[in-house]
Amino acid sequence: MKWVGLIAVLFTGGLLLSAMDDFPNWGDAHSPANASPVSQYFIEKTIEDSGVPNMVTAVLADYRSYDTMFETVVVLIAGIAIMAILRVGNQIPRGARPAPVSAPASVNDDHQDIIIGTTCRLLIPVLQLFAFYVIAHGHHSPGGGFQGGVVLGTSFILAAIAKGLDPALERLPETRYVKIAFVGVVIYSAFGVACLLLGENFLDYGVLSVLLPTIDAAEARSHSMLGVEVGVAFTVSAIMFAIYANLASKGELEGGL
Amino acid sequence: MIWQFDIIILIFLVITAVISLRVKDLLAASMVFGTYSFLICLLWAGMGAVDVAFTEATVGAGISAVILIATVYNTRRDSSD
Amino acid sequence: MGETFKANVIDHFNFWVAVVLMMIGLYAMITKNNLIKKLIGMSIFQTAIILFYVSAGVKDGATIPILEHHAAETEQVEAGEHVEGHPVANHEAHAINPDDYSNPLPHVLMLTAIVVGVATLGVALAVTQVIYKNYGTLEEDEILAKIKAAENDG
Amino acid sequence: MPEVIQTYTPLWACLTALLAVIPILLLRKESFLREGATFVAGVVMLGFVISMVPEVLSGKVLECTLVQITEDVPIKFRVDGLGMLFALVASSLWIVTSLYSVGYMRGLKEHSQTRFFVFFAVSLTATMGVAFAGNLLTLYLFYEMLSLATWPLVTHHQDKEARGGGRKYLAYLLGTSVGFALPALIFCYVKASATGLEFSAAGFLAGTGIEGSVALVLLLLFTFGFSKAGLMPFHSWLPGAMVAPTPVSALLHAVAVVKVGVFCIIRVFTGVFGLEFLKTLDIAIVVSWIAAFTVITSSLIALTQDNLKRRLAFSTIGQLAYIILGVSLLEDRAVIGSMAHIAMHAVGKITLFMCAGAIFVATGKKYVSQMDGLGRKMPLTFIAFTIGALSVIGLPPTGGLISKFYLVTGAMDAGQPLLVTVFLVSTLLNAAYLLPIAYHAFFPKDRQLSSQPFSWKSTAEAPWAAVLPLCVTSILAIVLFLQPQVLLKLASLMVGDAG
Amino acid sequence: MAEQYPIIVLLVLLFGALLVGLSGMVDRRVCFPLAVTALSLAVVVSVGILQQVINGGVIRYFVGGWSRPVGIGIELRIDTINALVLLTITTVGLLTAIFSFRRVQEDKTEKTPLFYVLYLLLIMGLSGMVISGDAFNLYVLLEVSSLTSYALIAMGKSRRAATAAFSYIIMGTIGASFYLLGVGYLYLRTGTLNMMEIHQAILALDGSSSTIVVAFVLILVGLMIKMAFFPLFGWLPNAYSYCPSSTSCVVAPLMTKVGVYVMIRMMLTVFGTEWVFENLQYAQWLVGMAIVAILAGSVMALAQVELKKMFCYLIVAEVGYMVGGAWMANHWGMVGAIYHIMSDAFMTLCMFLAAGIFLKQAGVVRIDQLDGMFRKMPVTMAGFVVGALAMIGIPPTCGFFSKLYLIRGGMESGHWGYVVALLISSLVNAVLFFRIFEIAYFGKKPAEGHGHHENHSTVSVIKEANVSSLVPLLASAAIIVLLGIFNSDIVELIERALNGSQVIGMNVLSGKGGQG
Repeated sequence: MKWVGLIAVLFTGGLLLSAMDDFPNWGDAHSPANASPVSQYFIEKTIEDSGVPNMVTAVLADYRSYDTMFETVVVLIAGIAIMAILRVGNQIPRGARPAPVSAPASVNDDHQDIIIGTTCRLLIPVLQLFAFYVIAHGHHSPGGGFQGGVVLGTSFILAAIAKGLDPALERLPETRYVKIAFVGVVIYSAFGVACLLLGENFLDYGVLSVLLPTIDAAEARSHSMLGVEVGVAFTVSAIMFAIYANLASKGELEGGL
Repeated sequence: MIWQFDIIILIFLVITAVISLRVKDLLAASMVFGTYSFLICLLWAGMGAVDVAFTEATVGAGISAVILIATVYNTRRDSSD
Repeated sequence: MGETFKANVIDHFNFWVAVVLMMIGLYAMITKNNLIKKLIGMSIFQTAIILFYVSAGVKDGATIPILEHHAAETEQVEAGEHVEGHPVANHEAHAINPDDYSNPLPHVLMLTAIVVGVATLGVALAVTQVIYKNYGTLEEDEILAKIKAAENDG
Repeated sequence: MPEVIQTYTPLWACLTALLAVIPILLLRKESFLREGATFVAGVVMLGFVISMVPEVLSGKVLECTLVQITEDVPIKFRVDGLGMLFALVASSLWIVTSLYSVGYMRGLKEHSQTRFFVFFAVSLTATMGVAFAGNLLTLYLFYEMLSLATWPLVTHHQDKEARGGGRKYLAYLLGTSVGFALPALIFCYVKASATGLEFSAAGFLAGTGIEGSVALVLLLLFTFGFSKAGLMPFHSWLPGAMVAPTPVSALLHAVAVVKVGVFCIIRVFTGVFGLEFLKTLDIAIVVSWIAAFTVITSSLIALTQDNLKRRLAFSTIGQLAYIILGVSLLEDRAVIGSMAHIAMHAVGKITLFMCAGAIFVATGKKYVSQMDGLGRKMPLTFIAFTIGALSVIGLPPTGGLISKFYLVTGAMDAGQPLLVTVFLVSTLLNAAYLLPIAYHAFFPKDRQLSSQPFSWKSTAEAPWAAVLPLCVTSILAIVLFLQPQVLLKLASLMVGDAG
Repeated sequence: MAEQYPIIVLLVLLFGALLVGLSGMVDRRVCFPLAVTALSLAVVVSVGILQQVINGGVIRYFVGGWSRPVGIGIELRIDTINALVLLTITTVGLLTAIFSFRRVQEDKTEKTPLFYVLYLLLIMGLSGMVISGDAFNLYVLLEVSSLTSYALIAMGKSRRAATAAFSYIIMGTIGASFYLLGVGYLYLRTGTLNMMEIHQAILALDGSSSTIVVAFVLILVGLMIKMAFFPLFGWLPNAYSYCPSSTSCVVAPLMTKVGVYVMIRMMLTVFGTEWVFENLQYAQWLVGMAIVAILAGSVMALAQVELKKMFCYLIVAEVGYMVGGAWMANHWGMVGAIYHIMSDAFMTLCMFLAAGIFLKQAGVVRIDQLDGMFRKMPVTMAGFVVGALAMIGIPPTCGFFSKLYLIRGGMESGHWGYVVALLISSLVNAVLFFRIFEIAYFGKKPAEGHGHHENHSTVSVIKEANVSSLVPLLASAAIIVLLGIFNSDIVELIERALNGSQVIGMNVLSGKGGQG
C-alpha cells in the first residue's frame, strides 16, 4: 500500500508540476486569472453595483451568492449528518430538555478552575460582541457571515469547554440550535425567493428596493447582503456548536470533554 | 508581501505538515495541525487574502483543531504511525 | 543574483510548495494507517489546494480587495445619486485601477472551500467515532482484521 | 414490388394469445374454463391467420408498423408467403397441442397448470411475432421473447433434471443469440440502417458493399446465432430440453422453438442477404456442409438412443438441418422444399411426439426397448406414429415426400451430387431409426405377445384428449400429401419475388 | 414563472428539506408526505423544463440577474441532455422516496426527519450539479451531494456501514479535491469559471497550454473516482451494500451516473470535443480502460454471493460501458453513453429496489436465499425480471437499445475490443440473472442438510411486499420498458443537443456519425 500510495502521489505531483512552466508568474497582475474581465469587473464595479467596499463580501453574497447559499446548505448538512450518524439510539428530544439534576459528575469538575471560569465569563461576551461586529461589518472590513458565525459558535464552544457541555446546552439546547440552523438557510433563501416573487431572477436583490421605497437598487443589494450574511451566521454558529457538542460527547450530548 | 518572509512561512508550513503527520501522539498531531492552519492563515493574510485568512483562522485553526481534539479525546491518543 | 533567483524559483515557488503540501496530504490520506492521521492529511490536502487558488489571485504590489474606506464612502454616495434602477457604468472619474487590488474571486471560492473542508472533516470525525465504538480501534489494519474475523465467525 | 396493404390483422393475430393470458389467469380456479379460454384463443388466432391467406396468396403483402423504435428501424409486422406459411402451421398446431396438453396434463395431474398455460400462450405470441416480423429487429425481439417464455415450460418439473436441462437450454439459446446474433444484428444496423433492416427478396444487405470473409462471418454469426435451429455444434440444448412435459416437447420441437430457429435462418438467407446476392457472394456452401454434417451425424446418434423422446430430438436436429441445407443451396426448388419442409416436418414430428407422450401417459414407458408389442394395446396411437414416421422419412402417402422431393431436386439443380447423396443416405437412416419402432410395436419380437390375438377390447389408449390430436395431425400429414398446393404456392411466392 | 423553472426545481427541494427539518421536530409523521410532495413538484417542474427545452432550445438562467459580462454571476444552463438527466434524477428520487415509506413506519430512533432532510438535499445537490453552468458551482453542489451521501451511508445499521462510509469519504474527498484542483488550473489559465467562457478561452489558447491538459486530467481522475471507474472503484461495493435500502436505492442509481454525466458535460461543453479528441491522445487509452472495467466488473460480479454486492460490481461494469461509449469519439457512442445514463439509472434502481424488498420481506442477503421467490413474491419478482432483462439487454427494454447504440458506435469507430467486451458482459449478466431466476424458481438446492429445516419456518411466512414498496419497483420496471419503446424520441433529443448549436464543438462527433 505504501508503495502504491507513493507512486500515485509522485505521479500526481509530477503531473501537477508538469504544467508549471505554462503557469503565469506568481503575482503577475496580467495573468489570465487576474486580468480577466470577470475579475476586473468585480474590482471596478462592486461599488457601483452595491456600494460595498469589501469586494470579497460583494462577490460572495451578491454575484456568486448562489454558491454561498449552497455553502450554507453544506454547513447545515454537516450538522445534520453528524447528528444522524452519532445520535444513534439517542432520542432527539422534542420540547425542552430536562434540566440536569446536578452538575455532571465528569472529569470536568476537577478542571472547573476559577481562572478559567472567570476568563471565560469575561471572554465570552466579548467574543460574541466581536462576532456581531464581524457579521455586521463584513461590508467594510474582512469578515461576514461565515467568520462571524464561526466566532459566535466558538463562544459557545468555549463555554462548553470551560464549564462542561451541559451548562452550555442549557443555554443553547439541541432543539433550539437545530431550529436556528434551519432558520438561517430559510432566511438566506427567503431573500432569493422574495426577488423571485417580485418578478426578477433568484437572488437578484436589486428588485427588493421596491419593498423599501427610500432606497435604490444598490442600497437594496447592500442591505440584502447583510441580510443573507445574518442568515449564514445563524446557520454557521448553530452548526459549529452542534458539531462540537456531538463530537465531544460521542453524540450523547452529556458530559462533554 | 515580503517574499523572504513568504518563503520562511512556506518552509515552516511544510515542516509543520510533516510533523503533524509523523508524530505518534494524536493530540500533539492535532495541535501541530492547528499550528499549520495558523501559519497558512498568516501566509494568506500576507498575500492579501484577508477574508480567507480570517476564515482559516476561525475555522482551520479554531474549529478544525477543536473537533479533532474532541475526537481524539473520545477515542485514543496513540497511533501506530 | 537576487533577480534570477526570483525569476526562476520565487515566481512559482508558492505553487511548488502548494504542490508539495498536496502531495504530503495525499500521501497521508492513502497510506496512513490511523484514521485520524488520514483526516489530518485530508485537511492538509485541502488547505494546499486553497493555497494554490489564493496564490493564483495574488498581484504584485496590490493591496487587499477592500476599497479604501474614504473612497468607498464617497463613491457610495455618488452611486446613490447617479444610479436609478439598474446600475450603469458612469464612474470614469473615479476609475479604480484593477491592478491595485488583489483578485477577489479566488478568495470567495476559497471561503467556500474552507467551509466545505471543515464540514467534511466534521462528518468524517463523526464516522470515526462510530468506527471506534464498533471496533475499539482507529488503526485501519486492526479494523480490517476484526472485520475479517467477524466474517469468518458469521 | 408486391402490393402492400396496411392492416392491423397481424397484430391482432399476435396479440390474441397474449390477451388469452388474462382469462387464463382469472380462471385459474376453474380448470375447465381455463383450458376453454386457451382453446378459444387458439381458434380465434387461427381465424385471424386464415383471414389473411387469400390476400397473401394473391401476392400482396400485409404490413403494420407498431412503433418507430429507433430512428430508422420500426417494430413492424409484415406478412408475406413465408411468414404466412409458418403462421398457419404454428396457429393450427397450437390448437391441436393445447387440446393435447389438456389431456396430458390432466392425465398426469401435473402441478402449476395455470403457469403452464400462461407461458404456453406467451410463447405462441412470440412465435407469431417471429412469423410476422417485418424486419430484423422485430424478429430478434420476438426471438428472445420466445427463449425466455419457453424456459418455465422446459423446466416445468422444477426438479434437478429440469434445472440442468433448463440451464443448458438458456445457456445455448441466450448465449448464442446475445453472443452471435446480436452483434450480427448491430453490424447490419450499422451498415444498413437506412433500409430499416426490412426483409426484402433482394436482401437489404445487397448493395452495402460487404463481401468476402466479412459476409461469411456475418452469415455464420446469424446461422449459429439463431441456435434454436439446432445446427451442430449448438444442438445439445435440444435433447437436454427433453425434460419438459411432452406437450412442450411437441410444441417446442415441432412448432415453436426449433421452427422459429430455422425460420429465422431462412429469413436471413432470403430476406437479409437475398438469394441472388448470396449467389454472387458464393459463401452459402459453407453453411450447406455444416448442415450436411449435422444431418448425417444426428441421424447416426438418433440410431443409438433408447429413450424415445431423445431419439426424436436427434431426429429433429437432422430434419432441421435439412431445411437449412435446402435453403443454403440457393436454388428455387430447394428453397421451396425447405419452406414446405417446415410444415411437413412440423406435422410429422408433432405426431410422433404426441404419440410418445400418449404412450407415457397410458403406460409410463419412455424407452424404445419397452415398446415391444405396444401397438396391440394402443393401435390408434401407433397407427398415427407410423404415419408420422413415414412423413418424417419422406415416404408416401405423407406430405414429407413432397418437401423432400423438392429438396432433392433442388440439390440436383445446384449441381451438388454429394449433397444429393447426403439427402438419400439420411433418408435411409431416418427409416432405420423410426420404422423399427412402429414395426415392433405391431409385430413384437416377443413371440408370446405376438401370438395373442388382437381385440379392440384389450386396448388401453391414453385419454381421448391426448389421442384425438395425434389422430388429427396424422390425418393432416396425409392431407398435406394430397393437397400441398396452398403451402407450395405460399413458399413459391418468396422465390418468385426474387426471380 | 416558467422562465424561473431551473431555480424552482432546486428551491422546491431545498424548501422541502427545510420544512421537513423544522416540522419534523414537532411531528415526524409529516416528513414522508412533505418529502414526497416536494419531489413530486420537482418531477413536475423538471418535466416543464424538458418541455421548455424541447420547444425553446437551451435555457440560460443567470442567478441574481448577473448576465453581463458572462461569468460574473452563476449561470444555470439546460439543454436537452441535462433536462433529461434532471428528469431522471427527480424521478428516481421520487420513486425511492415512496419506497422509503416502510422505513418511516418502522424507524424507532426518530431519525426520520434527519433522513429526509439529507435525502432531499442529496437530490437537490444532484439536480443542481446537472443544471449548473459554472464549474465551481458544480463543485459546491458536488460536495452537497457527497456530504449527504456520506451521511446517508453512514446511517446504516450494519457495523460495517461506518467503515464503508469512511473509505467513501476519503475517496470521495480525493475525487472532489482533484476536481477542485482541476478547476483551479482551468481558472489560472482562462480566468473564468463559466463553462462556456472556459470553452471560448480554451479555443483561443489553441491547444498549446499544458495547464489545460493537466486540468483536464485532474478533473477526469476526480470524476472517475466519483463514478467508480475501474480501478478507482474500491469504495463503491461496501458503501452501497452496507447502507439502508432506501439509501442504496437512491445513491446507487444516481451518484455514479451523475459522475458520468459531469464527465460528458466536461468533454462536450467545457473542453469541447475537438480539443478532447484531437488534441489529447487519451481516447484509445480510455476505451481500453473501459474494456478492462467492463470485463473486471463482470467477472467480479460473478464471484459475489451477496445480492447487493453483485449489483455493485455490475455498476462498475456499467460505468465502463458509459465511459467507453463517451470516449469512442463517435456520434453513436456518445449518444449511447448519454442514453445509458438514463436507462442504467432506472435499471439500477429496479435492481436495488428489488434487493431492498427481498431484504425487508425475507431477510435475503445472499443470492442462494432467494429460493422459491417466484412463488412467494410473484409481483416483486416480476418487477425484478424486467430489470434483469434490461441488464442483460433483451428488447424491448432500454438496456437493449443502449447496448445497440453503444455497439453501433464501437463498430463504426472500429473499437472491436469494446464491442466484444460489451457482449461478454451481456452474457455474464445473462448468467448472473438466470442463476438468480433459477434459484428463485426452483427453490433451494436439494443438498442442504439441516439448514433447510431451520429456515423453513421463517421462509413460509414470507409475504408479498406492501404497496408502497411495490409501486416504485413496478414503476421503475415500466419506465425501463417505456424508455426502450420510446428510445428513438429520446435519442432524437440527445442528438438535438449534440448536433445543434447547443453544445459547441461537435465537429468530431457529427462528422463521423454518418450512415455506414
